[in-house]
Amino acid sequence: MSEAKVKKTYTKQDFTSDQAVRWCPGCGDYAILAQTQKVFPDLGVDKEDLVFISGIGCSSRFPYYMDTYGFHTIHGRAPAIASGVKLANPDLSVWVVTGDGDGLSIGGNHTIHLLRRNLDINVMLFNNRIYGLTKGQYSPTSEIGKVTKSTPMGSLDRPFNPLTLALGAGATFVSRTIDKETKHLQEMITKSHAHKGTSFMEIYQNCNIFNDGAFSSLTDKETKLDTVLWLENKSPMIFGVEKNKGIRLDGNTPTVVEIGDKFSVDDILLHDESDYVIASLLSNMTYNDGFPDPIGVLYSIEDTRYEDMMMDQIREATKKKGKSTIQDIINAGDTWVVK
Amino acid sequence: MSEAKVKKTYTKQDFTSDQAVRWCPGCGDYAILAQTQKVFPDLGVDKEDLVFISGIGCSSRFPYYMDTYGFHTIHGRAPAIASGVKLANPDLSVWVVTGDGDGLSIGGNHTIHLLRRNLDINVMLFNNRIYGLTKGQYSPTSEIGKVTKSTPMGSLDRPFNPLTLALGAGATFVSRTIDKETKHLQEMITKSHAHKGTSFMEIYQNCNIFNDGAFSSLTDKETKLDTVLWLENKSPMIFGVEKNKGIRLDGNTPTVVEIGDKFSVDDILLHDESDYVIASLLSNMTYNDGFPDPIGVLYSIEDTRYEDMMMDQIREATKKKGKSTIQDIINAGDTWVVK
Amino acid sequence: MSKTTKQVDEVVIRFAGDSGDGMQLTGGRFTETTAIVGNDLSTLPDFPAEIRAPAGSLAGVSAFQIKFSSRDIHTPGDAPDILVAMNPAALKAHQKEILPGGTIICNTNAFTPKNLKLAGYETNPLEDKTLDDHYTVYSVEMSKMVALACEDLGLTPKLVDRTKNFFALGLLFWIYDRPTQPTKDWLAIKFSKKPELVEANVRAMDAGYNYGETTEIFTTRYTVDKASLPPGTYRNVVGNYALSMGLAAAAEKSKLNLFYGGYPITPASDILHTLSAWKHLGIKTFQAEDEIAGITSVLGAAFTGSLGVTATSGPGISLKGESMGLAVMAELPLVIINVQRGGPSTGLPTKTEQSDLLQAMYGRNGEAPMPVLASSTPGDCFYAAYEACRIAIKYMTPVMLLTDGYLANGSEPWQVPNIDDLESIDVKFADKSSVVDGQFMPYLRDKKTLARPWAIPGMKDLEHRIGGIEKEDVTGNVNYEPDNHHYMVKTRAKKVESIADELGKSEIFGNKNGDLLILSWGGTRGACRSAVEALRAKKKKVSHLHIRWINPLPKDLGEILIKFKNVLMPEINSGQLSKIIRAEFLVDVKGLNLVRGKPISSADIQQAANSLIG
Amino acid sequence: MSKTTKQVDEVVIRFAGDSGDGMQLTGGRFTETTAIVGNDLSTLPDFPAEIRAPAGSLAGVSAFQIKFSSRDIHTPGDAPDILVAMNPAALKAHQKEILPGGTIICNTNAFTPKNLKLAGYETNPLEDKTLDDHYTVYSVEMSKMVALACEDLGLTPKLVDRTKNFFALGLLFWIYDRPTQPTKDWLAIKFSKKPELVEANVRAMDAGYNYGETTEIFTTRYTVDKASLPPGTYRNVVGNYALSMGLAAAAEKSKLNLFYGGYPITPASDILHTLSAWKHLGIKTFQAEDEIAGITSVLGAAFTGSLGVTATSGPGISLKGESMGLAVMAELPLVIINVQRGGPSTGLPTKTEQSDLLQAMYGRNGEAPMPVLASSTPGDCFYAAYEACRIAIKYMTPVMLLTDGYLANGSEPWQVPNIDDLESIDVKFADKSSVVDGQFMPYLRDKKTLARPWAIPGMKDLEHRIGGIEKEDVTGNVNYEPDNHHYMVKTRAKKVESIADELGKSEIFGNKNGDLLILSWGGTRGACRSAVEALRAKKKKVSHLHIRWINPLPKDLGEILIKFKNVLMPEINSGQLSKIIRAEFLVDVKGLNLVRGKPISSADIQQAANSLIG
Ligand SMILES: Cc1ncc(C[n+]2csc(CCOP(=O)(O)OP(=O)(O)O)c2C)c(N)n1
Ligand SMILES: Cc1ncc(C[n+]2csc(CCOP(=O)(O)OP(=O)(O)O)c2C)c(N)n1
Ligand code: SF4
Ligand code: SF4
Ligand SMILES: [Mg+2]
Ligand SMILES: [Mg+2]
Repeated sequence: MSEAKVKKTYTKQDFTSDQAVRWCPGCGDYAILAQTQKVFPDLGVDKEDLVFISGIGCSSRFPYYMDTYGFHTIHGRAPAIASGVKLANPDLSVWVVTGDGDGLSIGGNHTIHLLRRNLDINVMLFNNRIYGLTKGQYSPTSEIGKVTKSTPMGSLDRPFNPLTLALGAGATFVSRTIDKETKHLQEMITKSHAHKGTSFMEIYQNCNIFNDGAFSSLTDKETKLDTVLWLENKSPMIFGVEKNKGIRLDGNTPTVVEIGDKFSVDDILLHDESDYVIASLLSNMTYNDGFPDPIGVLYSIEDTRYEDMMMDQIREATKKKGKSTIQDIINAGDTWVVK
Repeated sequence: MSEAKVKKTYTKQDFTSDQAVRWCPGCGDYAILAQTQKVFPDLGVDKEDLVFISGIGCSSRFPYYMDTYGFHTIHGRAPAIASGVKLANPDLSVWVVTGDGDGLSIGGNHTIHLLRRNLDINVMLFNNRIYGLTKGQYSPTSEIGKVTKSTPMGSLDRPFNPLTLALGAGATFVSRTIDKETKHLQEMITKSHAHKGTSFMEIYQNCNIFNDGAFSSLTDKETKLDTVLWLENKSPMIFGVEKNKGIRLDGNTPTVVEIGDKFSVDDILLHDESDYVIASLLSNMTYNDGFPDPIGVLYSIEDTRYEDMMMDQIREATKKKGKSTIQDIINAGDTWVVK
Repeated sequence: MSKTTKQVDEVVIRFAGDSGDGMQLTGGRFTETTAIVGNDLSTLPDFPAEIRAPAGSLAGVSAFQIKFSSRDIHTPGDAPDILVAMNPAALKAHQKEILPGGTIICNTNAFTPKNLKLAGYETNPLEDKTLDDHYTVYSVEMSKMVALACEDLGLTPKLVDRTKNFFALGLLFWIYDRPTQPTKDWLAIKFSKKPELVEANVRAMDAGYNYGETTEIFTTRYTVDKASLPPGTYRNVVGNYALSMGLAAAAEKSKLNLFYGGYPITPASDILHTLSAWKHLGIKTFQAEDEIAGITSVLGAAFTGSLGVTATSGPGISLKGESMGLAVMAELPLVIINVQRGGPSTGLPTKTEQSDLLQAMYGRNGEAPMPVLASSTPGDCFYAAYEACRIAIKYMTPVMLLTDGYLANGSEPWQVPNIDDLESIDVKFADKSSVVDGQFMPYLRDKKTLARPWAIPGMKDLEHRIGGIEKEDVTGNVNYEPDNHHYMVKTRAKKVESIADELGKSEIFGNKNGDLLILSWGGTRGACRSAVEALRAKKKKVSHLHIRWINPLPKDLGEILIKFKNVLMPEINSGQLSKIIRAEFLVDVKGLNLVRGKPISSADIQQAANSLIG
Repeated sequence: MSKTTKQVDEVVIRFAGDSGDGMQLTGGRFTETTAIVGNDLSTLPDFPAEIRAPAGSLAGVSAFQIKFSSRDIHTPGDAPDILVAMNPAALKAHQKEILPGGTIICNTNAFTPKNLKLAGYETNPLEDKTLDDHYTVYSVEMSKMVALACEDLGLTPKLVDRTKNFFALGLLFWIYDRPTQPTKDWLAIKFSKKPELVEANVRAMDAGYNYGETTEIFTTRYTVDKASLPPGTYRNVVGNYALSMGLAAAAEKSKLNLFYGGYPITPASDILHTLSAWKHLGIKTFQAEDEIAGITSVLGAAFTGSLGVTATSGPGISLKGESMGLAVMAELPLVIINVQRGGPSTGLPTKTEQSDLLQAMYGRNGEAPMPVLASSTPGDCFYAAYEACRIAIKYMTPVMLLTDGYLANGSEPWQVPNIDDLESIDVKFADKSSVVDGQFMPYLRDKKTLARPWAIPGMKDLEHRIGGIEKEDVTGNVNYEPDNHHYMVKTRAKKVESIADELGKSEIFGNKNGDLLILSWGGTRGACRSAVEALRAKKKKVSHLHIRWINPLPKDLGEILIKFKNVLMPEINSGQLSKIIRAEFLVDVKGLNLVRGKPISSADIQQAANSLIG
């Protein structure tokens, strides 16, 4: 909270609570928890200044396992609760942990409103494209036609693309990572933390019980080089086993081209984290056959933050009207005396 | 409902209910109502097959004034209620009337979920950038710094851009019009109706009591030619009093250029309603100084509709399992007889 | 012509006109002036539900009633002595409530054929003499008069016509012998940037005043002596404003930051508006995307050590139920204000009602008890809000405060409190004493209050996790054990019940036994008190007991009830609190249940009382 | 060695093991077989709250209890006669509930040091003899046995070990003399694509059966005669499934389309799952984005002429309050199902409770009365759902149906109804008779039921608008008049009250007067009936009355209550229905309130009864 505090040196153990972890064996959530606990000592935040807020879902159990302040709340409302935490004390480092159901189905509205307000809160959305906790119904990110308990003949809803939605809501930081990519996961956590404003991080997470292998093409050794587009700011969008495929703009239309005779590296689109159009066309490659899945920071810009401006107004008002008390307000107005 | 019905010829009067209209004199809602009533006779829909669903707000009073089926419901839920109407009877022509508060604040989630599901429902969002009915608080589309009853020192939230949000949610039809542009309004209503899938129409609407003149630069004779970009599919994006300004892509970045020495009409970007990137960069010109406000159809594509697939599944299931009754299900399973 | 002056004890005036006629403002000015003059008073605004219904329509009529007196009064009055009707619709809507013998003052110029038709009059009531048998009717050409008064100001006729309410105000000032100067001062500030409007309104007001003075129409003036209120400094106060001050006072006394999160809704919005103007007190307000985000943001702030408050009404309260359940489980201090309005559903958004009481008690899944209290007058909203905060903090619990549309918008003279005199609110945040074996124990309760320790982010070594799943006592860990659950359910209930210990004895107005006890809660207090005063004046053995705390109920209520032969409870609902009291004490509480979107009148109560005890 | 066979009337078995051990499936198979054998039965699954807690942990224990009998039984039993514990955690969690003298069968192979530690045992209870004083303990090496049986199948050891529940099942089949063939048939279908799994499970089951037959350990077999149920065709049915069938039956009989909108939540989700598999019946299911969209989509469908149904639990019900208010105002038929679970807040999601009754009654803003009924057994869920639909349609009103986690997941033999025999549901959509002066009158009520006419989009000349603002009687136009509001509030209440007229007389079990009347509602019916049977067998003057309709209450309830010296009401809450009855009839209903996340036992009730009437 205060500048004067001496920053402690922590280890992973310091962020591990005494609670037994209760996910299914093999669940992708374990990896995310481990990477979080591993990278947190490096963030330079005192442990008592960290707050994890979650909704309801398997993923939302997360706060119990972090030895920080935590609040496992109700379904879908974590972004709003976290907003209250941050506004009450802007010095805290506030993290929201949510799932594709929690954050995009029942909680979709709070998520998009948080993004537009741009409070400095870090959102980790565990996307397993399924409702885990309620035992396997399809979610708003499930691909169309998905057969689940509630859709025996296949789901009918066109899925949300969380990154596209976040961009549409005015997010200032939009990224994606994968449970199994431990190093990258750590990097994205670090970047989320560094970003001033709401950071939205989608984490592809395997639910090995109800949606096993949803992201296997992105994590299997044999396929992943062809299916993942690793994003690096200012670098050309190249991928493929032989690093010979790239994204090229044909007019405004992105296409996958082979680097070789017809196109050279110079024809390949450079990633630019500050470019909305690029972010938006990247995000749209998801669910889009023929395109790799972009992983990394899609978008990152600086913009005004709600809590800063709120504190500014309070300061300004206090300066203008002078430090007053409620007694002044009570006494104000037309008064008269009865003797 | 059924094909066999003889289509009637209607006049505006047929769509005018017997209820006294109760908006403030001068409210932009009047114009929208009038154009709707005017254009409806041309849609070729029997009046009993029309349903208007609204939430709560000044705008949401709309159904009372249309002599069709109507339901003035609760705040923010119109898209969900309308979904139930459409799913119960896919043959109806279903219209949602909502406001910037109703549809984007409390009802934001239902709006985006409707858009992704792509039911064939027409959404008319009256955007006056204010809460009218509750007497003048800022709304999610109010520009930052707006001084209102609840924000005496100015609002702090970065506004939603309704069109960007709709695109982010996966909308298949995204358009914008203005209360005062009667012909264009009619045209947009007609196009919304023609679109198969959810059509999202933002209508700039003047609230002359609490946010008067919010769109005056777009409607005042002196300025509007310079501030409005009228969209025509496949046509270059040209605007300005002298029709000498245009939108050009500099790399992926849209810029406003003057047509003349440096640039010719051929340099100007052609609008393409089926191009997501164009729609998305157009939508982002709103709230963006230096750019005109795009008015017209930004985006229009065909995609699967929830209700069609639902009916298909029912047909398929009935075909596969044969027409059965609940008695068959009751009798199924291991049974035994007690004598 | 000579004018006589009559002294009266009590006057009820109702201003009624089109929404555009400025009736609320007129009423407000009359109220402020009356307050300054030193009468006791009580007011009741009555807004139309439409923002601005078509001019001249019945739906667009806006009214404001004020009762003022030389005595201590409790209600804004039942039937008005005098009705000011600015147009036919206003006359039509309100005429039937004036008692025979009452006075009507109309702006004749507004009685045009069009307006008459809009109001549904076939003939002009000012001309067809239908009113004259029952009322004294004054037809005054107000519009014409202000046009003349402002002729040379160069304002548009439309602007000039807007001043006619000040004409009416001036006339009423003359009739009731009140000074115009305070309103002139107020106008000067209000329109400081538009001096021509100041001038026009002042001229209109003076014209009205002089009209009374000089014409021969009005022959009698009335004076109402100062009320003998307890000594002190007074101001006029509106309920929602008083409530906001109460919240701010609680924040200041507890040294907590006040965090208000909410979503606009009539008639609660003014609390948000008021608090958002007090940034210089360090108050944070957050207009959320909906009521759920309103209360949950507040819950987040409470978790972080703020005094969290949210206010709403009707449908908004229904939306907050789930989150209140979480607050009960998390045992965090939180104040939820319900400014009740007519229901169900959207109902009657601008009207008053008391029909959310059972919802306040039971509108959550599971056994989720919450303290509930209700304020009884506009000024009492201050104290009720303060008390709600104090209890929330002391017992670490969400508290529901019920007010209603009538209290929220009504006003009364209010003795200005010194906040030093308010009961102190001591916040003791958690410390090492709640740490056992290196672990902070978030549910290690205070023995007496059963409050759990409040440790907030930023506090070293008190890191902990809470949530909405049932938790183990002491450790707060997730726990599904049957016995633990039973124990926690009982403990949460006991915590709320234990508040009764500090509430002291109930104050009965009248004898401690008798033929009839009239019970009130919330805004019906005044009407009940007035009725009991009137009944006792007629030597009836009637007493009055007002119930401020609904959960827990006063400990001595059971003993009190059995001392009376009959118990009557007027409520603006179908008998909600009486249901609870019947269940608790098995006493046959009779209800007087009028659900008409407005306060129950003292006359109704007297009648019901008489028919019970004959 | 010779085996003896003992005939018994009634047996209670509990299967307990790790979540991964397949206890629900084992219990389900035992239940089906027992049903086929012709016993009466009742079951109670007990799921862990975690999806899959760490193997071997206490949090991960899953259990299934079945009681079966040659007599008519009402509950799944209190304490089990025999516990099958597949690992130490299962033993630890359930051992204390077995009555002294009971039997425990353990899978010895799972009693490894690691598992013992996870369960919190310091020493192995199978070895330290601590159990032997009180119970007959059988240590069976199930894992080893199945490994041997399946040796030559070429399956992985892990897969083979998974069959050990079938070993246990086979053993129990032997002990209670039940056929294995139905399960063999079932396995053949279930794993038709994996014949090796069929073979493995069959071998495991046979091994268990033979183990009982051949080893010298088990010396006694038990037989339980067929129950003498009323003649008819029976099947076993689980509550949520029965409920779904009831809904579908109502749709078919009313010739309406069934539209189900909802959001998944335990323990209500299975209703969504079940209905979504019945597309061939024309049923439409919609998994909405949240509970609010769930109920509002249903409201839209009801406006459009469908039979609209939504189901949820706990927090989900809290979210639906506002929309229920709109349904009350719009007077549209709608069925809202609350499968109650432990609260408040997230509470105990997989446990049962009856604590949402007062919320069902009052959890909405304003006066928003709704009919409320509760089903009493798994099979009764069918009839309760049917009745809820019938009343909703007949009276044009939302109806709340309460079930609970125990009813939803529990099962019992169920006499297969013929849907022709069900009371008919006649839908009369609106027609020209509700048109006055060319305008359809949406609130022109039926004189008897007070139902308003149902005109749906697509019907010519019946176009109309409705909404949540108070409306004028007959026309349905927006109306803010005080008297109209009062009238409408009363009319909506009267409509619900009038349902009582068709409910007939209450059926008292036992004498019509006496020392004690035990009242039940919902899932406590069975335990109350068992308790009363037991008490009456001891010549106590005790009777039982079950209350199916909570709003309105039976018309004759008041007369019945006063005929008894004492009234006792067991509820899995803090006394919710007893509060309502106390308020209504001023009768001193005593509560037995155990809020432990599980059914109240007949023994608890007998004890409470004895302490009341000595
Ligand atoms: C108000 C409410 N509605 C529904 C539920 C039931 N519920 C709990 S978690 C969940 C969805 C979980 O999906 P997701 O957010 O994707 O999390 P996951 O379990 O997949 O990590 C649902 C429907 C609830 N607890 N509360
Ligand atoms: C649940 C609920 N919350 C709040 C309100 C109060 N309310 C009614 S309309 C409205 C906002 C209106 O704004 P908008 O949707 O932009 O409509 P407009 O009046 O501007 O047309 C609010 C906050 C309500 N009726 N119900
Ligand atoms: S159900 Fe899926 S998401 Fe949940 S804990 Fe198990 S594997 Fe993980
Ligand atoms: S308040 Fe504004 S939006 Fe509402 S009716 Fe009046 S002018 Fe129109
Ligand atoms: Mg998920
Ligand atoms: Mg608006």
